[in-house]
Amino acid sequence: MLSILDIIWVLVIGIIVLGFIAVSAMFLIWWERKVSAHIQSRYGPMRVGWHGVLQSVADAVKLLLKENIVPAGADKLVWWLAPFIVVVPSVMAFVVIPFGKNLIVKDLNVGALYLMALSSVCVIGIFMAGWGSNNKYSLIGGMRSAAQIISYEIPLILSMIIVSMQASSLSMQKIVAAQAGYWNILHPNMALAFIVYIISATAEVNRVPFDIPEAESELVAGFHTEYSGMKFAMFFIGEYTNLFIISAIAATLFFGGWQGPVLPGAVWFLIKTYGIVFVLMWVRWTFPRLRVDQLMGFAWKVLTPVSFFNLAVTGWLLLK
Amino acid sequence: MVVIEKIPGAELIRKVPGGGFFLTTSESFLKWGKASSLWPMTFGLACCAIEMIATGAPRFDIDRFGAGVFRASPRQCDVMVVAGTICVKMNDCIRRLYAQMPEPKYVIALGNCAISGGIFYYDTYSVTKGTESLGIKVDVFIPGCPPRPENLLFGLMKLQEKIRREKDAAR
Amino acid sequence: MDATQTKDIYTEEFLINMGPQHPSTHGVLSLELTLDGETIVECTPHIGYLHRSMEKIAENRTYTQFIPFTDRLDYVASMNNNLGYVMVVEKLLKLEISERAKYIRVIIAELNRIASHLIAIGTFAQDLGAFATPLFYCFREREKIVEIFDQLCGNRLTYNYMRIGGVLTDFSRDIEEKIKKFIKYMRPKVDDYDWLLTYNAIFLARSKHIGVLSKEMAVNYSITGPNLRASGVKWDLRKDEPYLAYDKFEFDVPVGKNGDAWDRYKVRIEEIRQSLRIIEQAIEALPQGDVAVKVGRIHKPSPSETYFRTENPRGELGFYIVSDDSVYPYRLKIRSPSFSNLAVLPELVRGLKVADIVCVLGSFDILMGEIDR
Amino acid sequence: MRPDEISAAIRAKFPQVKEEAGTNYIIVPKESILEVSEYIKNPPLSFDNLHCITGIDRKEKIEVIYTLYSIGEHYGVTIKINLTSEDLNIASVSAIWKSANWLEREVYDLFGVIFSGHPDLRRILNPYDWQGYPLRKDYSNPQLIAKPRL
Repeated sequence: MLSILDIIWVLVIGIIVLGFIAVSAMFLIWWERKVSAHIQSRYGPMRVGWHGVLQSVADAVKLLLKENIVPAGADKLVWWLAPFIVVVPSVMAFVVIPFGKNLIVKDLNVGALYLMALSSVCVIGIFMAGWGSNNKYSLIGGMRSAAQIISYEIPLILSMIIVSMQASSLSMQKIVAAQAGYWNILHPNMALAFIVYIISATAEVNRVPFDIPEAESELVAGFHTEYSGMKFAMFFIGEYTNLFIISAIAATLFFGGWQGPVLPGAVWFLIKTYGIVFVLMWVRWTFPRLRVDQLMGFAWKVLTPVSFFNLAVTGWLLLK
Repeated sequence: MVVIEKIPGAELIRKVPGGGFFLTTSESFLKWGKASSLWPMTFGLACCAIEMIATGAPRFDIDRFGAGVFRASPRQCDVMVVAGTICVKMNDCIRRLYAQMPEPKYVIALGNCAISGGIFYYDTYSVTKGTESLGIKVDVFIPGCPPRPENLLFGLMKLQEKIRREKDAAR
Repeated sequence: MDATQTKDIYTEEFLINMGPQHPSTHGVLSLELTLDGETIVECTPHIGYLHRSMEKIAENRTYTQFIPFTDRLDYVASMNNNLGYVMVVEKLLKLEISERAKYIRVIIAELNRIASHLIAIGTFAQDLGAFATPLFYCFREREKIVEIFDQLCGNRLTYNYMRIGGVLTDFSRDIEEKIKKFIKYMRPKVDDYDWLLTYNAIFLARSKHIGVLSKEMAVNYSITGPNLRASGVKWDLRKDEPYLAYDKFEFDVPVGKNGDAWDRYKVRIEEIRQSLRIIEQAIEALPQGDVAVKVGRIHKPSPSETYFRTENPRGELGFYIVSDDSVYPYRLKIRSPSFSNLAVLPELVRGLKVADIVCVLGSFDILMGEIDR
Repeated sequence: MRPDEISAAIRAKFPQVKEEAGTNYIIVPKESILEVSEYIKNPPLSFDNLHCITGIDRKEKIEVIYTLYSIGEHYGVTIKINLTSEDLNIASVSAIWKSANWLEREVYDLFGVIFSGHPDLRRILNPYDWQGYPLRKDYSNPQLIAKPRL
């Protein structure tokens, strides 16, 4: 039986997580704009708050006030649900992210599996957005996204499995604990798994060079072409939360999670996560985009065989 | 009292002591948000488009004012910068783009051509004489052929000022 | 619509309108694409969304009054347009200009060629999805050129600097220094682009062997400029039919091998290097003297017709001018390079992916201002 | 080859072709444009590049001017065809030079010259439902406000 205390506890946790997500997404959007600006020898937002820190707040307020246009031929229900389905899995993923030794919502014993399962739900939302919009650009974007995310799921999962094998557990905390003193990234096979992971993860969150579902120069805005106002903002929040999640998973699986000297665990965790986020941003503002067939070819012809090979090697190393 | 009036119970809040203060403060906060985040549409018609890109580029950097997010989809834009000559063949297209933008939306007419036809006023059979002749209400006119990026930045600031002083309930 | 009907699945081609408002149609071009999945079956360009009837205007302006309008043809390379127009009028009037004016025109035209190629490279990279960074780098460099032009004639984009019989103003000492400084600044930057883009694996994968334009096809379609040279035809008016003082300078004509998108990009990069060489030589050898022949503002050539073409950054810009016994041209035909360059697009993109059409279009570096005129 | 030699070579082959007085432009009767084109496209003259097609409204007639160049041989020629206002039909050369496709469409759009045999003769610059041919001297339109002349 759930006691009243449990319910309050769940609510508190929920509010904390949601608050963190909102703040983190806003911070990441601002940070992305600043990083891109400095890469492009500009300043970026400067006028609202110190170096424009409040820019995302202003954007959020603006988007809240925008009219919510529903396209005439839209599949209403699908169209309405899509942004939620994009956002909800990324919120749910926070459940198993270990921010610190005790700072985790629930250390599920199938944590890694749970994350793998969640990461593929997002594509349904994107495809719904593409289908429901009654816009050809959106449809192409949705199709591309489905193809892309399903292909990159396999190397992504395989590289996560390698880590689980090493730690002989699917629990996120146990994986972190297994890396005490010696991060996974320092093993050569793990380093390879990390590279595969980070490439596939970039594809999972549709960032350059794998941003073909929204490919601005081809598809105008891809699957969210028809979305305005807060619905569009939800896609944005979903995108940046996903970015945070994949970086957090990378930090947990390969960089020893919250472990580190002197500073508290949560700080270490955030430093590592934002470090990876920064690298992803750096990549985004440097590289051109791949074409859809090259992208699929890369997933099936390079990443998947490499991860299978890596899996075999890791298995052999463990049994040796 | 534009946006707040729409909230049910605004009248009730006003009756509470300090409620009026709360309403005006939130109103100006919302206006601040609106003014500080004007996303323009990627919509270059002619010569002025190059100056519009130059305004986004390093030396002038329109992103400092929060207006650097050039969205290609009209659904996600706040301000349509009509940058260049409007030709007869383009008329319907511009009207439709304007209609596709969600409220609140603003229009900046960048350059003489977008204001009145500019140097293409006389002797041409295919140039529309300005944005307003299409029935689109323009918020800020920026003259010049083409206007310098500084002018566009100034125009943007004027638009921000206008939004902060806005009283028109339709917006 | 032809549909292939098998037992219970059937597929259908679908139509998609790209433009006139689209981030990568370089202005107001509209492409009607028939797609089979992601593959392009048919592409029909619709142009004329920026048809400003320049040729009609020309018939009602004096020869001098039309110079500002040429700025707005190819608004990225205004100086080169100015040059093309004043040279055809000078040919009509049989006017000889001073040596110094010739050199100044060469320097200015080459500077603007660099500015124009920078935009071409930047937008091409943008089309390939390298979002904003290369474009903004290119604009940063272009800003230096614009600054020089700004000082020279007081405008940033539409210069109206060339005059019938010479140029508007002489160089001040300061400008020569600035140009020299710019050459020093620009050389390493071009190498930077090689690092950032030219040999980037993704960039190569996207642009190599895409939109291959064969030699014969290029000539048959009357493609000119860097696009023609990328197909392996060594044809540059500056070398083959030298005008102004181009025969006095040493420079190479970069030529591509395959005629694909990457070659067209690479030719532009090389042309920036060659233009820097030309400017360097010209500024060293800049002769003294007047910059303009004293001619009135009103010209009244005898009835005749003339065609003259110059090498613009986008190809050969030709003016066919017909005079009668008035102060207005009877007819002015503008043969714009982009117009012919774009005509080949439907042939090239058939069978490619949607992403490639953007790449091919970007590599042609078209500009709607001069296509629609 | 100099312009006069080219002109002479073409006139030697086709007696109906004339040379314009004072220039080296050759005037081709409109019936023989196809055969002349066919001849000069191939060697020995090999004008492989149709550079430009210009229309001129001379009030009583419309001139169509073809500017041709040879990339390999570095020379050019200008062909003129006179059309009377009653009969604006002319054979299309778009099968010989691909570049003629759009250039002819443009002349059709602005002057109303009809190129028979053209694969896709539609307006190109003006909207498809446009009335009239704007570059003719007698064209008028309510949009067209004349600038006060000197």
